[in-house]
Amino acid sequence: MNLLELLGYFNYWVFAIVLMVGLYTVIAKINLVKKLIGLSIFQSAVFLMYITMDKVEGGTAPIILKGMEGNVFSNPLPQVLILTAIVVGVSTLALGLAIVVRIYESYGTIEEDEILDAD
Amino acid sequence: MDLTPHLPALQVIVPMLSAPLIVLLKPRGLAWAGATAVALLSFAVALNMAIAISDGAHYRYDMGGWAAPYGIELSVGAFSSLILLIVTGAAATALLAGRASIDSQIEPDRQPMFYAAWLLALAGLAGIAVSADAFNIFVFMEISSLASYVLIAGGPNRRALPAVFKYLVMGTIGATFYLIGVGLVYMMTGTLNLADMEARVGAVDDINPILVAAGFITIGLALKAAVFPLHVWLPNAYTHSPHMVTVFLAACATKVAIYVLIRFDFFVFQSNFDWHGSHFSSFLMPLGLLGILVASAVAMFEGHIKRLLAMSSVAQIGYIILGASFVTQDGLTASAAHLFNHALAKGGLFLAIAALACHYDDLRLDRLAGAARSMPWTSAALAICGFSLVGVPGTAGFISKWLLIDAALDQGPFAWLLVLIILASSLMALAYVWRIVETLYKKPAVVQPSSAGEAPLELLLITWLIALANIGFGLFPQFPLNLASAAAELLMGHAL
Amino acid sequence: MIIVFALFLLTLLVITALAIVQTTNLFVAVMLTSIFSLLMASNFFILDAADVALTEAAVGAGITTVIFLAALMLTTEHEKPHLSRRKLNTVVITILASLIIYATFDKPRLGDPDAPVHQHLAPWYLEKTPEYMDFPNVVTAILGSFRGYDTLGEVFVVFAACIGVLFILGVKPPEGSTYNPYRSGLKHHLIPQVVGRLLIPFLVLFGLYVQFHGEYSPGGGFQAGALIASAIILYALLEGEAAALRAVPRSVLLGLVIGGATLYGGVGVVCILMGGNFLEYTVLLDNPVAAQQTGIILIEAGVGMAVCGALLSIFHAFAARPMRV
Amino acid sequence: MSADNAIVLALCVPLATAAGIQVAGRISDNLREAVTLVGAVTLAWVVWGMLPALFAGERPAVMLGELLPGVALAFEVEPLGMLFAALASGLWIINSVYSIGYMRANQERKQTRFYTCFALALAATMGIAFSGNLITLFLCYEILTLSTYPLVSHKGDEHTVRSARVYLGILLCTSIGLFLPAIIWTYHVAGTGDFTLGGILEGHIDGADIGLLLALFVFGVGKAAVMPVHRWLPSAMVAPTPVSALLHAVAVVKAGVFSIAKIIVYVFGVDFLFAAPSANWLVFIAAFTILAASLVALRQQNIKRLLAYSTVAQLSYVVMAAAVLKPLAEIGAAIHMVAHAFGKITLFFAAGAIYTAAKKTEIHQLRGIGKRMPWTMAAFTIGALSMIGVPPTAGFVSKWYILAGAFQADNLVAIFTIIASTVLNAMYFLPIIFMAWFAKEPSGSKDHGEAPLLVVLALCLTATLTLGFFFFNGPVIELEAQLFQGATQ
Repeated sequence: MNLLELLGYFNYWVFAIVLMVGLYTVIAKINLVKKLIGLSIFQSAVFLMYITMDKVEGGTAPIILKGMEGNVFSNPLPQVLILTAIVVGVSTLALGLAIVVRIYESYGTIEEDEILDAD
Repeated sequence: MDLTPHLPALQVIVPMLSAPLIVLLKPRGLAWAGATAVALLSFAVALNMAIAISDGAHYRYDMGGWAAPYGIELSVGAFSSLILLIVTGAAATALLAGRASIDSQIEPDRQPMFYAAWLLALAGLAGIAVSADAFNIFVFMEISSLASYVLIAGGPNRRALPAVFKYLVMGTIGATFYLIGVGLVYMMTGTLNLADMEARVGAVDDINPILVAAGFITIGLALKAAVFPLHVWLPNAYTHSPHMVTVFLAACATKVAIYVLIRFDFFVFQSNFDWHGSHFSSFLMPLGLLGILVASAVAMFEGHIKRLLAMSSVAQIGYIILGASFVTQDGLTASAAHLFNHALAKGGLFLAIAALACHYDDLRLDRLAGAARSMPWTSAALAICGFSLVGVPGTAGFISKWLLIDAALDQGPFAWLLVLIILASSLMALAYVWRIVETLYKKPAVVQPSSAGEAPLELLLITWLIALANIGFGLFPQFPLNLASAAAELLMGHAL
Repeated sequence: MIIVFALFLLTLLVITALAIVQTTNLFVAVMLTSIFSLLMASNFFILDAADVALTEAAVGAGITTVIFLAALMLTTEHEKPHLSRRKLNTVVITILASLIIYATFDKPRLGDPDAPVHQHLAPWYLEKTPEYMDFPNVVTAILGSFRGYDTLGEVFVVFAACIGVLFILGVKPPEGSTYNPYRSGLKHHLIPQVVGRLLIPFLVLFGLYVQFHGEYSPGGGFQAGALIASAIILYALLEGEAAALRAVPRSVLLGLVIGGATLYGGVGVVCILMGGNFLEYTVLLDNPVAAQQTGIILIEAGVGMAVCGALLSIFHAFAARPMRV
Repeated sequence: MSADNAIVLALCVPLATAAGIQVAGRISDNLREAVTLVGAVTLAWVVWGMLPALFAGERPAVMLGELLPGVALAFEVEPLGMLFAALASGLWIINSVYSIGYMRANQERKQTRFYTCFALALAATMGIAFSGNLITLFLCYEILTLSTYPLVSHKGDEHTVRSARVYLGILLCTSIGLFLPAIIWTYHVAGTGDFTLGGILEGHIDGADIGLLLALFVFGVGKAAVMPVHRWLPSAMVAPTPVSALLHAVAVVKAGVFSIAKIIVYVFGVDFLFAAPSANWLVFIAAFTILAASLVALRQQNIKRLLAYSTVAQLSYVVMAAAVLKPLAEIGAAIHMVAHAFGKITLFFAAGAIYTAAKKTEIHQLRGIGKRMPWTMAAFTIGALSMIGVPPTAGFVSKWYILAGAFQADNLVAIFTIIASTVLNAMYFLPIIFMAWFAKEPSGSKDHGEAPLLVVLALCLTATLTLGFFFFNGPVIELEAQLFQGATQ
């Protein structure tokens, strides 16, 4: 197993671990802001997975300047998808935080258990 | 110029592009009128396509003129057309009926944004239904989700906020799971177009990532579709959202997720793997059955009328999942028909509740006692839709229940158990619907309505229209049924 | 060498993620999230995803952090420590993680040129972009044209978030809260003032460059929108909310969002009217290549406007919210 | 007027009457009652007008539309249904006369709703009678259940609502839980649910499944009140007496036994079922119901409850007769539907008349009442004798046929049951008659005379019919014999 191969798996493992760290934060933490932080980590992990698969050995970013036509380029498609996904992520986050702000204003807390007790 | 070939695109872009313009319509009532007009137009588009499709047409559309799989393809067949009818119909109906209700729950200066979000939700759901591209489905899923979070957050009670937060978190997890699954499939096949995936997935040697992908996609979409036991976000979200939003979303939001779930599974996985059919049913059938039983049982003891019906939605989703999990033509027909019929019944019920809410602030069941005396028309419509939910003959609900039991009878040695569970839950549905009807009609009033008389006329008319549709489609179900069986044929055609 | 660096970065990424979970100070957590995003961006860069790296840095590390901090100012910084009784979660999550790791062994090796992803669609895009669009950045070509419909959807996601935040924060704040429109901790601090003022013009300039040079180098509407939004947010931090709103009023921001989204959609509709499919730019001009370029420039402008306006609207919606006393 | 159109008309007349009552009810009470009477007479005219066609051997049919492929809404008139429809529509006229007198005298509330629901129930009854297949039967069956609920819960107090809930609960639960799966099962195996002489199930189902399917049908049709699904019938007695009289002595309960008879004759096929050992249990359960219900009736103190349990027993006569599975017994079943209808409606009318005039509801209160209400009690006596089966009343004719059928089949259980139950019937009816006529009225009791004229008129009419049927039953037998002309020859 050469180093690049190891790195290949390592990328996926980091993806899996970060994904689960994110998911754990979302499920197990009761602070709403912390949940959202977890959510953004969770989504970032997916970005890593997609970007990992775009890499080609010896490739460069898919920008075909004059005279480079013969070169090897990495796959542009996952990059496009993730560009979209990043923006989706920040949009969700903004909406979530707006809700958290309103929750704090109405309940005076952003801890889930205290909110449940209040109703 | 002839717009017919552009219909699939127009279905999405008309409501979507109208949304920003709606925000600008500040004067009172104008935003409502604009949004309603757009929603009706969408419904007309959907109806137009549905009629052509029941005559055997199939719409395909290359976005940007780029042929699939390089560009994004839209594809509208029988199944998507059925979903589009439900989505646009629910959106248009709720808007038409809901002006007074929305006025009473959303402040005037926030209304343009509310209506814009409404149209975005419509566009997102329609976008999911027409799309034939796995990633594009994700994008539109997010549009519809974000817009629905906004709509639900408009609920007047502060409890709407934790409810919508929960929905947001679980919805995002679901969507992300779906994204992971799509990524894995893409990794192994190199494509995002569903038809192309179907063609290429069979050639994949290393099956593990595909297996994991199927798991992620199924779980992610099950979360979005509120399949038991992943439904925990649903009851509160439906209970505390503005009444008209409940009408809209209860009728169609989860169904679109089910649509994607069924479509993805049948198109991409079933056709390629012999074992996938049994995996699919052995995973989803228990969930469907459990959902039917548990949610119905919980609904019987719910005290809040909206929560009660929300729990009943979870049970009804169980029926749809159950039908699909048979992996037969009959089962899928039953599922598709139930998608439609349940939307009719639940939409009608929530409309009637919105009408009740015009005079009753507190929608706990015991507070609604005797409401039939001051609101006889509303109560009668509610009873009709309730019976449709139970599956009383002569209503739309009966048709799908018939089909479902008929399909279940083919399920080998355990058929009787399936039938027993379906019947048991029908009886439970009868119990909770009857509880509502009896409370409205026979119990002495506890609270006096805030003002006497019926709900606003337009709301009442639309509610009755839906109630009559429940009867109409119970007696003459050919149109939805044709679409449903064509949809099942399409899905099973892929599975063969 | 770069591989060792990558391993180092990834390890750091995991450590940061764990640290975020551990800390009970939300301010610290948000700062760590920002670092996490930066590490992620560096990683993306190593993996040849320059456009994504730029976006992650601008959006993930920049805008997200600002919004988080704005929300923290309105709520609370401290997470209540609680005993996690949810042992089950840990178990479930460990099982899930090992499942995914198990599945990775069948995945194509990193950088394997024979992997299906590199065989099917990508070669076509790499081959056809010079032919159809005649500019170097394939990412922009896919984003703007081949999958332009996705990007339109994405603009509307941002739009939905924008009106959503405005809608949700549009209710009257509760009694007993105060709002100081001139609150700004940085106005009287010399060093941030000097550095910040120096930075702003460059940020805007860089944003504009990214916007209009997206076809040639990494970048495009999203990145530009995010960069310009950051510049204005920086200005707001330095000079105060009110000053920033004076410079770019709310109505202008909303106009940007609506205008941007409508511009994008409008281009698509014009394509239909001129006899093509939705977003089929080729029909816009006689020369298909020039038509593609024009279409992409136009929709990128729409994206830039919409993203910039939306992010700023969101920021202002938070910043204008009175703090609780 | 063709007989095909007459079917549609028979369904529409009660519906139109219901609508007319709603409108007329807003104008004046007299107009409303006139509409009811006109509707009832029109319906009877339409239904009875079909008789000649039936005697000529025609089978008028009409199809409204297809619900699902192979599952259609269709109506077809055949002898059993014709008899039931003619009976129900004819008695509706008399019952309307009675209702007007009763409801006015007792100053009941919400009379418009009462008459409307009554007309709706009749529409559903016509639908059941003329249904051409299982699904149509089921549809009308459920409509009948739902439209009678407001009638049962008419009084609206808590006790009534609770009883009405039992009524609706049992009927809906059994129909959805048992009847519906039986229907779907039938369609599933046979591919059709059309009522066909000789049955449709032969060759599609065998062994224990036959018995199981029969059980689903028999207990699913809760309206037939075969024990243990009989509880709704005593509960339904909280309704006003005209409802008990027409619906719970004629329309609803007969709809139940009619459905069972029709299913046995047209779905299973008499010969097919006779050859199936797993279907034998039906005679036993019916016999048990007859005896048990009669024993329970012995201990009742309330007149209407006694009549209810008597109805339970008499219904099982029909079921048992049908289950004997011999032509004579099937004809006996059909005749018993008529005979019991005449007798029981008379009894209920009398009970209602007593309540109206004297506000008496319990049996022990009836001492000496014969002298104050001679017409009423004379009718009551005729009805009771018919229940027992004493000539010259209608009850004798039907028992004769059933007994003959039982001998034809050598069915000892049925023979024994008929004899034993006749004794039991005598035991609970004769003391009442004796008490009413010959016992001395307790001192200090309220002075009262007969019930209002319309009420007495109605009950005298039905009593006359009870007597008359003993002498003029030929056409009925001729009509029902058509059922077996093909099968037995």
